[in-house]
Amino acid sequence: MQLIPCPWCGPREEAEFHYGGQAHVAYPEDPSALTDEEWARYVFFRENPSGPFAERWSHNAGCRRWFNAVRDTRTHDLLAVYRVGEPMPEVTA
Amino acid sequence: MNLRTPTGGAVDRNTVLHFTFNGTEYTGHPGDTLASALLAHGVHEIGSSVKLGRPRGIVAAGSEDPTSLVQVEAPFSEPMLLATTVELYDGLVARGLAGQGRLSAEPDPARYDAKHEHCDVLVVGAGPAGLVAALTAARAGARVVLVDEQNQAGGALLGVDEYLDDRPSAEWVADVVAELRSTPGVLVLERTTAFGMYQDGFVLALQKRTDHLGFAAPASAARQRVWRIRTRQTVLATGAHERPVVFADNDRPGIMLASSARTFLHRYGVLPGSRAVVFTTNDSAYCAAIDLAESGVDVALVVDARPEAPARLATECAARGIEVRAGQVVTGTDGPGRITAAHVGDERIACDALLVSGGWNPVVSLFSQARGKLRYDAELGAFVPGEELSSVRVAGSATGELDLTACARQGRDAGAGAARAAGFTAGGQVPLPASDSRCTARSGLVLWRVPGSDDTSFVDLQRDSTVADVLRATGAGLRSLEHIKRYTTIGTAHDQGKTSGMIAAGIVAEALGVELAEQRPTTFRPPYTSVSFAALAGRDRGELHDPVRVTSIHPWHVEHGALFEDVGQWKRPWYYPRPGEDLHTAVLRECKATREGVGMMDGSTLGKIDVQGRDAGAFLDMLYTNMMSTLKVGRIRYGVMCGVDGMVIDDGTVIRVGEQRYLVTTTTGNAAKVLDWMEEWLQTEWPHLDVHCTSVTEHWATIPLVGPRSRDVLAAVAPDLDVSNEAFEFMTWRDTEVAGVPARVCRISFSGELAYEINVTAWHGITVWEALMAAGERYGITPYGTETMHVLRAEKGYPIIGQETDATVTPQDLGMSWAVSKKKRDFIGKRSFARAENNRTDRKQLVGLLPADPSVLLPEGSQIVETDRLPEPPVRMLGHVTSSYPSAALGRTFALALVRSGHERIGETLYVPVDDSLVPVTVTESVLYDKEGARRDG
Amino acid sequence: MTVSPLAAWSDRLAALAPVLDAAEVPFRSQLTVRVSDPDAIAAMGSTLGVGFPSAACTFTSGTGPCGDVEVLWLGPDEFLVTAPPDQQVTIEEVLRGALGTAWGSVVDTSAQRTTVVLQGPRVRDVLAHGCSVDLHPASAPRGTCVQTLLARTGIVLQVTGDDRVTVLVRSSFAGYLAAWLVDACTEYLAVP
Amino acid sequence: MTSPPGAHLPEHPDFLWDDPEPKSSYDVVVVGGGGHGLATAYYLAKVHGITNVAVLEKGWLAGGNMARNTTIIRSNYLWDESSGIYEHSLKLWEGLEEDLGYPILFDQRGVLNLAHSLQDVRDSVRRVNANRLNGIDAEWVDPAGVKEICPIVNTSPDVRYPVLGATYQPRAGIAKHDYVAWGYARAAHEMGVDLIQDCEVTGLETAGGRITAVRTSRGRIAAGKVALCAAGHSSVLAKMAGIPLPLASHPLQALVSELLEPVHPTVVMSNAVHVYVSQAHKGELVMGAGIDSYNGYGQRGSFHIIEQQMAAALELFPVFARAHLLRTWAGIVDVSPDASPIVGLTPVGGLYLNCGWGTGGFKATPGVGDCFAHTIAHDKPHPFNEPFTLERFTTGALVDEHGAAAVAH
Ligand SMILES: Cc1cc2nc3c(=O)[nH]c(=O)nc-3n(C[C@H](O)[C@H](O)[C@H](O)COP(=O)(O)OP(=O)(O)OC[C@H]3O[C@@H](n4cnc5c(N)ncnc54)[C@H](O)[C@@H]3O)c2cc1C
Ligand SMILES: NC(=O)c1ccc[n+]([C@@H]2O[C@H](COP(=O)([O-])OP(=O)(O)OC[C@H]3O[C@@H](n4cnc5c(N)ncnc54)[C@H](O)[C@@H]3O)[C@@H](O)[C@H]2O)c1
Ligand SMILES: Cc1cc2nc3c(=O)[nH]c(=O)nc-3n(C[C@H](O)[C@H](O)[C@H](O)COP(=O)(O)O)c2cc1C
Ligand SMILES: [Zn+2]
Repeated sequence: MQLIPCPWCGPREEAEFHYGGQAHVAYPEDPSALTDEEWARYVFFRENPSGPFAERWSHNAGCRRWFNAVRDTRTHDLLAVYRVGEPMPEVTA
Repeated sequence: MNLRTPTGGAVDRNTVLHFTFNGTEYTGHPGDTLASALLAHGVHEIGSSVKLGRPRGIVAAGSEDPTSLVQVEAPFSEPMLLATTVELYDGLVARGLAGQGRLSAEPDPARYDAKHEHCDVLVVGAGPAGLVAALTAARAGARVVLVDEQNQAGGALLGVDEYLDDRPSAEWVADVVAELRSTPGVLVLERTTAFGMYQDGFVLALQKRTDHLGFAAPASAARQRVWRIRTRQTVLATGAHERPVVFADNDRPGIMLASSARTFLHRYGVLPGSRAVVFTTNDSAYCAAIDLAESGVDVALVVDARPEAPARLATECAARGIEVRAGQVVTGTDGPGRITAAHVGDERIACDALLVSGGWNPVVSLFSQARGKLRYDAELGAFVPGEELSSVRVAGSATGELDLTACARQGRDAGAGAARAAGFTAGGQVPLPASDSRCTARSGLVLWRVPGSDDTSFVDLQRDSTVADVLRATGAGLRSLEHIKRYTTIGTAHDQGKTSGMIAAGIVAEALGVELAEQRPTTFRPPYTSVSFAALAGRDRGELHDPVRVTSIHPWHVEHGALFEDVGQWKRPWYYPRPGEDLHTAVLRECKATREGVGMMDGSTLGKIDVQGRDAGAFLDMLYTNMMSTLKVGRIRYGVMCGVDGMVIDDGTVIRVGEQRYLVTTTTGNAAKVLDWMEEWLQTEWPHLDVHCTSVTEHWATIPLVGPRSRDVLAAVAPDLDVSNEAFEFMTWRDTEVAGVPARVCRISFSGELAYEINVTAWHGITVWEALMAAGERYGITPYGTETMHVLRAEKGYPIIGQETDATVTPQDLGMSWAVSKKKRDFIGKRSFARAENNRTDRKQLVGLLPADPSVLLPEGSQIVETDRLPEPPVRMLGHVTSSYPSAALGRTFALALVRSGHERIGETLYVPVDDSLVPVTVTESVLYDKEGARRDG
Repeated sequence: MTVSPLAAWSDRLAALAPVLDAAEVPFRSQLTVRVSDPDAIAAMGSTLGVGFPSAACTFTSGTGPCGDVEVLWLGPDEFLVTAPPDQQVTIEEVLRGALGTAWGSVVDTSAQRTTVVLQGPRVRDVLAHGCSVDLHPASAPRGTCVQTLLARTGIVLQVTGDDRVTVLVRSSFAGYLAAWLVDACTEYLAVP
Repeated sequence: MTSPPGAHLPEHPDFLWDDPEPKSSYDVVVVGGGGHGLATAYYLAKVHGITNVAVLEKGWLAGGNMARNTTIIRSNYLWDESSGIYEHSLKLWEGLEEDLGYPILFDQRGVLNLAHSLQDVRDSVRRVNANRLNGIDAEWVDPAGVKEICPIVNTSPDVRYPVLGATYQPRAGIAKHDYVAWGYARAAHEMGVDLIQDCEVTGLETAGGRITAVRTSRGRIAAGKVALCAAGHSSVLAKMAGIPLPLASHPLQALVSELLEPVHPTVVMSNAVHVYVSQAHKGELVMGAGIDSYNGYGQRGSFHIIEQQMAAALELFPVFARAHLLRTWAGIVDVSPDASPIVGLTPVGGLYLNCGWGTGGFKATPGVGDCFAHTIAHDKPHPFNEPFTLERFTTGALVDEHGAAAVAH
């Protein structure tokens, strides 16, 4: 059970959170202007790195806020958490 | 045979306990384990081995024992326990196992629970290192938890008769424990094994709370408890396990680790036999030889594999008449079962106990689970912690240190360091105890095996894996220890290789001619010792397994004999059978009553979300396929939601409550998902929108009142409401009072009939329900459940999300192009409609099916084929039946189905394989009842 | 007539004494407020006579025109205002007035959750069987308010005294909560 | 007991495989020495006569998911596309022991998939009907039938989620994962395939839109064709060639009990209560836990998943109460958006992709090995893997097996 530091509530157990996959994937400005390939990219394709990964979590059973985190997918260690809208911080894995 | 010493040991000799083992009755004392009590009677043979059926005895005194597997039969049957860790109680019944346990068919009556605990410093192991660590951290003011798997603190000290600071070590231990227990914020847990070490200071520990009480265990107490410990810092003071040396026929009962024999002597007052041979590679076993000799065992010989015996200890042995032979090894044993002789050189030395020491393996399982790297210590012949971790420290013999004072010093450093790292400045220094111990295992010789018959040289005594197996594995080309583990199964048994793993690695390295330093040990995984399933399930069983959600009206349904359907966590009334009715007759009655008179159901489980803000309309326009911003205040619109992939995910009604306020409903199963979906878009994608969503699902009780007489019933309970069709139009809502309670009434219909949906606060749900029942009595008002609801809507061709849809269905497939806005620039899912696959003409589309024989009910889930004869498989399938019912209104059966090019096939005959026949069906539009919508207004 | 979610449980909860004094406090007025504008928050506080909590995971309480009111921090822009029964309509109006044209929402959620008060020396022990938040007085002093999980249900937990907490639970999960509490007290009841 | 447990376990045929130095070039380099990679190499050699092949494995052979899976084999998937490839695989399983000349303990003890809600029942019946029309042995059994097949399942109606029935595939079953891998490895090695361990692929070289070589921790190896069989690491590898994949790699855990006398004669899986369990030949209960929600390459999961798994197991199997958990572990599974695999060509010439098997690719080992070898040899998909293209995510022609796959393996 990981301890995830919610930017608002502080550290809470993973069971209170919902995972949201890769962070910083913006909804396309104008989907109708995209090719099928580009649209498929948005709908189905996400980064899946082995190493630091900017991802989204929601503190579902707590403050219900979405926030971002950088986590090393090899160790599962959280390297940083930051709020939606904030840039991804520099981290060292 | 009585092998209990006249005095000594920590057992209560004044109390006699009776127990039965393998059918024979024995006695023992409080403080005994099953193993010590058996040894006191000279019983070494416990069970037999899993593959070869060879007798198996007791090798170690603690949880690392590989062989003493028993099935406890009373008070409750439990398989695969170790005699060495089963504490004796009166009435214990057990039997030795042949490698496999047996599960009881009786339900386990015991309670199990879990508890969360938070601390600054967790110390695992209450030997000298752990005790000093815990005390140091406690004195610094940290919240400390100290756990030890044994029933008392002391660790290795429990098995020796040594003195600390010139007093019996037990007194030193007792003092430390007393101070810890009296320090606020310190929790000392005995019989508690830390079995799993996870990230972020999360340690799982299993406490055996009442096992030792046997029949006296109170039923109300949790037998075992899983402690979910969250700590900032951990000190691992888990000690070291002695390891044997492998030689031919090394598996006979009576062959035991030397330190374990010493533990049986000092802790339990039990001798391993009457004539012993000691075989060692290091100094520590000399203490066993000397102590046993002093207790009356005839110690025939100490065989020291080293070229020279340690002078001082050899002299001590000589003084006690013990012969010491250096530079020799034990090469084999004799015995029908239990050992009768040890082979040394050409000699067979008669003995009934052979005590072996091949050195010590630090217990590094938890350190390794914490992702700590291990390093091979060639002097010790073992893997030891090879790096420092930021929140996990290791102290004592778990590091490979074997000297007591040095262990304690490591404990003090680790305790202080941990407290500091957790933000506490160390308090008073804990003085280090001085030991009078004579035997330390350093300066040992690393010896894995004595050459001999490979086939009977056992490496893993529980798995019956031998040196021959190891050599067969290396001979087959295998080099990685992981492969050899899996090929030979060494280390995969109950003990997870605690005593065998290191030796296997050593033998492999020798066979391959590689350095052990280049080998990686096999992976340590939780649990450290085995944990019962029931303990892990804890209280999450039976009615607490998963919350049962009920509505405010639920008690009424129960009282009126409803049967329930599980929908997610909810219990929903399925139908209300009258005496003698089955599902179909009850549902036909409920349907008929509703279509002809009036019926009502509990719709409270529908998800309800209040959406407020200036941009609420624009937001809902993005979420729904149709337009919501143009809805007028006071009106209601049905809406469909898709995922970004264009597949339908939910549907429901949207009420415009005010200029900046909507109330949307969702399906029962998707309530939480839809709210999450909305929040996700709002928070992560469109934070610039002024919209806020609030769940009000459980604030409202919702009662659909359905049927031609619903208007009359409503009029009777809502005197302020003009219920006329003109004043209260379809798809509008009104706030009023129903049965004297503030209510919001919506004119919507999921059945095609005139219908209202009455919403009141949940507190009033049951009152209003009863008022409606009373008011409707003269019209024969009939409560109905989900099944009737499903039939009524199916007759109208309305899909149920999750029944007609399965993540591959678009609104267009459902015939709902009318609900897909052409005007909106974008909404979620829109772009996906333009993909090639979405524009195929042969997509599966929702249609009705009428079996040619109107009495034939198609099973839901049936497949549909084109031909009236089945070709050889694979048969081309056109789709499947999603819903199928007998219909009171249609006077026949009907079905809904998803059918390839279904919309084009209307009028065609298709076939449905049912059992061994093909049922002809006619494809129709999905709406089968009241196509014109004449009944809507009553 | 009104019926509260735990009406059928009152005897079983009462039977948890002396381990726990446990009782439902039904029909409390509850309003979910979403607002982040500081002026609007201040205005809301002053109309209720209770300043809104400024720290995460805390609640405030006080008395004003609507009686004894508590304001619970549920999230960075989310509060739950709780008050004695029958105040919800008034409070909703008052808060709407205070919100004015600022972004936000006020929703009557009185029946969405029910309130259970637990008191007694074992209250932390009992909760620790299912709640992973550290309830040690040093970590969760009086005034703490956390939304978290208790076993398999979500709760809002307010620490209201040394050995006293208030638990808010969704109405449909209330029966589960009660069953869980009764079960968790079994051992403490046997050996008080 | 007449013969001690485990006595019937095979004597391993002696020599398995060598540990050769990699050559500087191969006709085909298979990346990943799990079941799929080994089977692919085997069928390349056996069926297509392509033997200048290397299987490169970054760790010890078959130490990835192949060493970690719960070994459930079945073919009762919903869609025609899936039925095709899984049933092809099951047929190969049925002759595999003989084909490889190696004991694999393939045991057709049947698999039950339990239904706990009315919708489960509809979905199950739908799948059974589809299976039968696809020539797959599938049956719908009622709770009494469940009890008959597996007497220890709690089919009483008063549990939280009662068993309403189950689908049953009699030909389904289990096999001994390690032996399967070793059998393939041994046979591939005999036909001249180089099995190279401790050889991590760190880069893919291309020229003119074609693959030319792999860079590895043991040097550069030129390759005519490269076939990726890296399961959980597929995204990382494909990215080396600039190919994004719609995959997420998640931890998936499993566990075993200690050895027990036989109690569980079949395989039981339940999506709703979330259990899947069988009793292996030696006697341990083998159980799969749920997937961890987050992406992870750590080969470890979270313990609450195991606890939930135990609670669910006891709901269905009260007799397991005092069985003991002996060991837990995790693998890295590559989950695709539609719970179906991706097998076929890539935009890079000579580079082939086999991934996305997620939580259920063990059963596909022979089938996909055969089809993938065909794809590589002919530079054209085998009909059975033709539907499983990467392009389907663009066209929308998904093969959504969430219903049939879900937690189910
Ligand atoms: C706990 C668990 C339970 C499961 N249960 C079942 C089940 O019951 N039934 C079922 O059908 N399926 C099951 N599966 C899924 C199944 O195990 C996988 O789908 C299947 O094993 C994947 O194919 P593989 O054997 O080739 O994968 P793997 O054995 O994972 O092989 C991939 C190999 O690629 C190697 N590799 C990765 N990157 C590189 C690189 N850069 N260079 C060189 N080598 C590399 C890896 O080390 C690994 O050995 C389960 C999986 C898990 C984890
Ligand atoms: N004679 C020798 O050569 C020799 C060899 C080894 C050790 N020793 C002596 O042993 C002592 C070592 O002291 P120490 O404190 O390092 O170790 P210890 O062996 O005294 O104590 C370790 C304790 O940890 C417990 N433990 C281990 N794993 C556990 C787990 N996962 N959960 C709960 N409890 C667990 C054990 O039950 C034991 O009580 C010293 O006195 C040392 O001299 C002597
Ligand atoms: C079907 C199956 C059965 C297993 N049985 C056992 C077992 O009886 N004892 C054991 O210790 N491990 C058993 N394992 C687990 C392995 O020891 C090991 O944990 C697994 O291969 C993953 O490797 P790792 O834990 O070394 O990372 C089994 C694994 C599988 C897949
Ligand atoms: Zn939070």
